[in-house]
Amino acid sequence: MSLLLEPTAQDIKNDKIYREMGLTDEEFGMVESILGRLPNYTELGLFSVMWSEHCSYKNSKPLLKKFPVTGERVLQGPGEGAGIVDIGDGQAVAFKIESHNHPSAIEPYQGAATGVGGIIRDVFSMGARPIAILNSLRFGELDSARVRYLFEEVVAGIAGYGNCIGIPTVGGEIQFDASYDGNPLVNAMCVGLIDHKDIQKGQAKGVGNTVMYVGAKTGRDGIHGATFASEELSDASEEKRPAVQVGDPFMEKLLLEACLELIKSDALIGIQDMGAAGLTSSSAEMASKAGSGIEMDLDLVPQRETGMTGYEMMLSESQERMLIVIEKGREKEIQELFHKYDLDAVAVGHVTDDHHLRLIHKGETIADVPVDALAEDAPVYHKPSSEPRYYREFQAIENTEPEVENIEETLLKLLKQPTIASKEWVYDQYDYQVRTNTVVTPGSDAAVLRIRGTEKALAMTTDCNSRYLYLDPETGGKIAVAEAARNIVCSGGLPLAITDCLNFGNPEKPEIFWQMEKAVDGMSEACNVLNAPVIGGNVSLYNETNGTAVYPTPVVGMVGLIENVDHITTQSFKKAGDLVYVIGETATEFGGSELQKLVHGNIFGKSPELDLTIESGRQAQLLQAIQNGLISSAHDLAEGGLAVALAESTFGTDGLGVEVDTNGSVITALFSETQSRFLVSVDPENQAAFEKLVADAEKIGHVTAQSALIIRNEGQAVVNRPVQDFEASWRGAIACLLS
Amino acid sequence: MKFAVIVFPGSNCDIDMYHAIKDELGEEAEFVWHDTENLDGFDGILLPGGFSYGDYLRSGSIARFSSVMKEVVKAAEAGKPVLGVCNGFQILLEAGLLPGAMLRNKKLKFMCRTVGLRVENNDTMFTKNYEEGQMIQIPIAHGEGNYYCDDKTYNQLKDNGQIAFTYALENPNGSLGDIAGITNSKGNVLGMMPHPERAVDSLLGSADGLKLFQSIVKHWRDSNVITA
Amino acid sequence: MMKVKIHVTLRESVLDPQGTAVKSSLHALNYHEVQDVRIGKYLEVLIEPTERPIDDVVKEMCEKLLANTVIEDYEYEVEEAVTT
Amino acid sequence: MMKVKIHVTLRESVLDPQGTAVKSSLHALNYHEVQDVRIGKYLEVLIEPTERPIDDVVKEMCEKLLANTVIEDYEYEVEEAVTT
Ligand SMILES: Nc1ncnc2c1ncn2[C@@H]1O[C@H](COP(=O)(O)OP(=O)(O)O)[C@@H](O)[C@H]1O
Ligand SMILES: [Mg+2]
Repeated sequence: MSLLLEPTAQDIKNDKIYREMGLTDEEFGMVESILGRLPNYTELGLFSVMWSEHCSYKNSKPLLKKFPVTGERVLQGPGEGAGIVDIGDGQAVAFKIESHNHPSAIEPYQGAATGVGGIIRDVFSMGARPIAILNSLRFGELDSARVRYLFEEVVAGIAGYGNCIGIPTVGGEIQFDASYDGNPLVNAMCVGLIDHKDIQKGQAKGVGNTVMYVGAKTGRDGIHGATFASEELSDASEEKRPAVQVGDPFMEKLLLEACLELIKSDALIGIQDMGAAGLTSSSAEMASKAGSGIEMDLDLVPQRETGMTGYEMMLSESQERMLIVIEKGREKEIQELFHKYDLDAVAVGHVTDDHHLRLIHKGETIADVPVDALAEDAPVYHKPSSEPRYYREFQAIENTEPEVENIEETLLKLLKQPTIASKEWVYDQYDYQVRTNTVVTPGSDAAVLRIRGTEKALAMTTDCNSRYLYLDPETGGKIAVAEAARNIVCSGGLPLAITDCLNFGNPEKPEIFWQMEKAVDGMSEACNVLNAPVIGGNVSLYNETNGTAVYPTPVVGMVGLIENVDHITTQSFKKAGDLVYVIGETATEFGGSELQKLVHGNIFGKSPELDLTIESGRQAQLLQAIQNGLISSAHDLAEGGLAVALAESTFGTDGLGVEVDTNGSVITALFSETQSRFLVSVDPENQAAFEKLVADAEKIGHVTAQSALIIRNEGQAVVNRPVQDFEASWRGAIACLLS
Repeated sequence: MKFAVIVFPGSNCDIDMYHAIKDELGEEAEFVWHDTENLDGFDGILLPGGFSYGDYLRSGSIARFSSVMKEVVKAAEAGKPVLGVCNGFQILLEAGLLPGAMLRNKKLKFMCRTVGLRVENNDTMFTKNYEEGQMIQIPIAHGEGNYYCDDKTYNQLKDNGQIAFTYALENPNGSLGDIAGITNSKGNVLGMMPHPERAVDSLLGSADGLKLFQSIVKHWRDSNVITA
Repeated sequence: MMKVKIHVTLRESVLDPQGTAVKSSLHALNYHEVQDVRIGKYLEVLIEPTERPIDDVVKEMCEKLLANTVIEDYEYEVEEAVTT
Repeated sequence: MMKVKIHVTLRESVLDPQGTAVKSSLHALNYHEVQDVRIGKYLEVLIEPTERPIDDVVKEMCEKLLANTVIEDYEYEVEEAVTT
């Protein structure tokens, strides 16, 4: 029936129908000259999704080139489903982060669930066994019913998918800020484990080899999801509701197990998941990467709905599907393998040598386009960039302390801020233990999973303080990488590499592009200095509602290697009598801090500074101290500064407290967010060795058996209260805001 | 002793069960696919947690029709130990091997955390290595663990000592009588929502679940010494 | 083709956590006129008739799989499906 | 007292993983006559009538809370509740 409605090639040109699909007049002209004729409706659909920002990175490619992407451990950099890093003994870790922001704004449960499903497929399409999921979330303040609904449903969607498929959700981060009110951010990261010999590539090699479709049937869901993700949200987004997909984690569990069995077969040539732009991107990219072509007969594509057109099938974003290329003649054994998991595997086409993607439907060729034009050769734009006025203004503001009357009350209030408060309400809903490898469960600086059969473990985290990035994207970008690395180091791990998700507003606005450019500069520099290359990532632009952009939010996902499970360290104090140290000096830095937000209701001024050389030196020293067995607990100082870190280290310890002395201005000492600082506790037995090894450490007090938080400044008691009071505020805050 | 770890489509704690038996308990374990039609070679049957058939319709409702379930019934009738954990418990309920049914957690949310259990009856083949009334720490992870049965059944469970474990400090899901795990009247089928297989290695927190598996082995050894 | 509409509801004696939660949410939204909410399942099953009486088939399916009669009741209606 | 019976069903083109799984299970149980299964929710809401027309109240509740209109449709009937 929709056949009747498809406009002719001439109509498309005359009525500029390509504009509705997100192509500009120039881009349409390019398509025309690539083909040497006018594209038909189906072909136009292929170009429109493949040239969308989401698939082609046309606006962000010039920036992504700045990232360091190589390193001695990097086995697979950006360009495949996930990046891969060597961890020794023939094993490697594969990971990637991806956004599902726009779908989650429309249908939060399914948007988040399918985001998780998609990133898992990226990882197992490399041949890796997914071992953990993390996320990074941003919502508006929890003061509106809509935001609370989005928050609750996104969390439920992540839990629903991850729990059912049986991959532990072990960590993440959440910030709440009004800039995300209408446009929440939902980024999901998946980490997998793989033997070097099993690494797969998404390539369609070998003329005549068979292209097979496996997994769920294709429906009309999510048509144009990729284009949708490349537009700003507006009230008209509601109209795009058919773009919402529903996830089926049960189907994906079967697909996962079947694909991991498949990679052991020498019949397999290439495998890629059908993510954004479904069948189009998977087929075009596999052919383009291999320098081959693909011909598919769409009548053979398993369909859930009747009367689907070629256009609809190619653009559908139905979930839980993979495209594989196998050696010709071995279809039957592959079918049997999938059949064991109650899945269909259907031969839908074959590999050709003419560099074209050719589609047959009902006996007719409905599309015939060069694959490179779709994939590699999409247009690239260098967008104009200009420094926003607010930045100059903020830079001119002197660093001052927010005014605070009662230190103790202020600490209690800070602990109740949803960004600082315990995220237990969230992670209680995640099965973070399934597959029984999770040594450090959510709540510490990084999650830690042991690697069975070895002495090793992996630490993983996601981080990004977007407030700093808003004030100063370059420094904020550095801080995001450095903070992730701090969390890894505090857990006893050596940072290996990062994956990133660049969440920004509309890149066509020069001020937004400037934010992107500066953020990427800062991140790149930090990655270089901290020796953590970028092995993959994702870009999500147009995160705006009715013209207002979210804060620049380049989320960093990092994985670190812990050489021996004995080195695993958490942030909680371990025993009374341990000495408490702060590593690193404290300056008056409140721009973008929790205290500034609390006191003024908004943020302004300069972000904290970061010296990457100092950062890297301290991280190395701390890691050495941990590996030498000198450290009982380690925690980085982040939002809320020293006071919050001290309180957090006493929580969940069953009765330990802490007593410390600080000097100088009390507000700076307790709440400043100066970077590159750590809070550690050390057994007195190790005092000499520790002090010798870590130069910048200052002893401020000790862990006590009495469950109280006692802070004296310049000899004056400023905080003296049972831990339980602080812990109750902190633990209950989010549940309280939701009820 | 040789255990079968039954794998349904959607099971996901199968691997945890397997490692608990092999690595921590030091006994034999084998994965057994849901379409298997013979469990003769196994001394104990383990139905692991997870989301068999996605937990669609009702948890456990579709899995109970797998061909292996006929064999599980046979094994239960023959007196072999049958342990269903979490989704495995739900399947045993749906299959009628244990009485009652599961409702959604009272707070309607999935819950993952470590909870305190009380060993109510240590005179079963699953609990003999515990003390009666002993408090143990075992993780839970479920969305439908709110056990329900009618009054008559509940009284029978109580009178026959079929309540093996109860939630000791807080009841996380609203289950009737704080029930965390029950046995059949013969005492050789145990269903429980908490995951003992997640509590076998102190590196991951608690090792309190190990005694449950050790009890099964002890029982099996004792009875086999007599018959041998 | 027949369309069978099946309602599966929790037995009256069984507490309905979901219904209770929805009721409180409705009250929180100021629908104080709501006295009670019970939540069940609604299934639409398309069946190609066979020799067996359709009532027998449907009842059997319900007893076996679609309802758990320990806690649930079911009801159904059969109607001619409108073919599109 | 009024009893409102509400059916919430997935929109037609929306994937119904649950229905699909139940359909395969019915096939495995040899009910090959089953062509399709769709699973939705069934709610019974008891309402004490107020001045506002009951239709307005029910529609509002459905749109706001009971159905997720992004992916679901709803239908309802109102009847006089039998008091027991
Ligand atoms: N921000 C980024 N940083 C580094 N690499 C990136 C970034 N964004 C995308 N990439 C890389 O570009 C490639 C294509 O990305 P994408 O289209 O998101 O993959 P997929 O096809 O799995 O969705 C991936 O290998 C990804 O790692
Ligand atoms: Mg931290």
